Amino acid sequence: MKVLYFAWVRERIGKAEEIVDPPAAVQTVGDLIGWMAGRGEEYATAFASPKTIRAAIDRTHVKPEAAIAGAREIAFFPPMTGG
Amino acid sequence: MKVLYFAWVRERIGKAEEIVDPPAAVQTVGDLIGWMAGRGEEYATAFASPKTIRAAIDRTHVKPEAAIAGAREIAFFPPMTGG
Amino acid sequence: MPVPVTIRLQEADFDVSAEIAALTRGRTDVGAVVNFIGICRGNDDGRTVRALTLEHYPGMAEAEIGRHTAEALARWPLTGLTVIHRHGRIEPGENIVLVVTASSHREAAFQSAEFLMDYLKTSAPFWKREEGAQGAAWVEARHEDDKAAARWTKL
Amino acid sequence: MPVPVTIRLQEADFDVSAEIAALTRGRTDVGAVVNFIGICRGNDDGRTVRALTLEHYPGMAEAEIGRHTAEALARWPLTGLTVIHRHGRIEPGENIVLVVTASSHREAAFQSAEFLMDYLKTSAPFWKREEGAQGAAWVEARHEDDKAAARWTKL
Repeated sequence: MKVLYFAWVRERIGKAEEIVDPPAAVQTVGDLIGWMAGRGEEYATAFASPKTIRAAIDRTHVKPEAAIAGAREIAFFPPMTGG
Repeated sequence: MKVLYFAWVRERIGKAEEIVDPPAAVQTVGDLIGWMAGRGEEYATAFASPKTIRAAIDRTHVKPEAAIAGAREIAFFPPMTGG
Repeated sequence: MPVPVTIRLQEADFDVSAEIAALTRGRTDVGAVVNFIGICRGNDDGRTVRALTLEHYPGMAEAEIGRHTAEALARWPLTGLTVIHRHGRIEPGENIVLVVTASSHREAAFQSAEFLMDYLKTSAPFWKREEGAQGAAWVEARHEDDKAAARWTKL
Repeated sequence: MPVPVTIRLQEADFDVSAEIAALTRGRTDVGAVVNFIGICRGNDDGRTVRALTLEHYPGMAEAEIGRHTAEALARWPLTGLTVIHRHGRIEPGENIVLVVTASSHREAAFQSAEFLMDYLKTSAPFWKREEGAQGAAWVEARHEDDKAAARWTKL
């Protein structure tokens, strides 16, 4: 599964994208955030405050309870500040 | 007192402005409309429906109950359709 | 710093880019510019329109628009404001009116532009005469325009 | 007739007059055009801004803006719609975003432009990094923007 990071999530993790392979118990976006936070210090920092993390599955905004089954591309980023 | 007419009020009366000298009993804009309507057939037609006539005294919108004492310029016109 | 306010009544067309530039050039405090452009349509409620002729009350039109721009400046934190209203004969596709509002924030720019347009429609002394297939007739005021203007009245 | 919708994400600046002309040229059914231009300010809540760098999520940004333009077309009787959002480094006084809405009537043009701006602020995947006197920092989302977007939610 391809994971993308933007803005300060990207800066804290130190990369813009990677392929991850979470275990079967990781079923929702919220589960995935928790699992990602355990992957090392930079991930712990990036995902320290799950409330400030937004997620998209296949380029559509999703909530933490969304299932990740079948997702090709999951993105994590802070609240948006465009416009 | 100078009186100005615009749009279909002007067309029905057949002139854009004139000087009028109403009697002392004509004290409000509403009184003036009634008095003007009696000045001839073209005025009767122009002022036949007082509810559709708007008025301004010295270039400020006024209501029919406004006093005309001291007015230099009174204008009569239909509801506005600019913009 | 005084806020630049421009009010022009003219027969000539206007240049939207030039008016935007006049409110933004050389400044770094403007975060939002809203423009409204009113254009003559070739069809009004099913009636063909060949042209509009806009009559206005010179002197009062400027004064009335000036009262509304002053109220807009009092109600919203604007950095600049421009109103241009054409008069004379205008054909379908041609511009009629331009309102430009500039502010640090978008809410003020949007709201003041809507406020000014609602008042231009109902209070500025302009009258449209429509040349159609059946001859010419004065355009009647729309009740919806009165309702739109009434929403800005302070309680 | 399909309604022309243009969505562009680009580093280059945009030409407001050209975008207005694209929605009005050769047509006589457009009565109202509203433009919103968002501009980089040199000061944000008292902090000096030397430049903004806008990061975006390519692919999703177009898709998300496309979902909102489709919703605007479904909710208001528009004759055309353009959204241009710049990315990359932008200095104070430079344009960031343009929304142009065209309709027969002004209410639809104003409301759809506000709707699109409120959603661009809260849902389009763009992030601003601000270069200031003390270094660079990511801009925080404004709670007011969430409230502004929430007012369009259908009951």
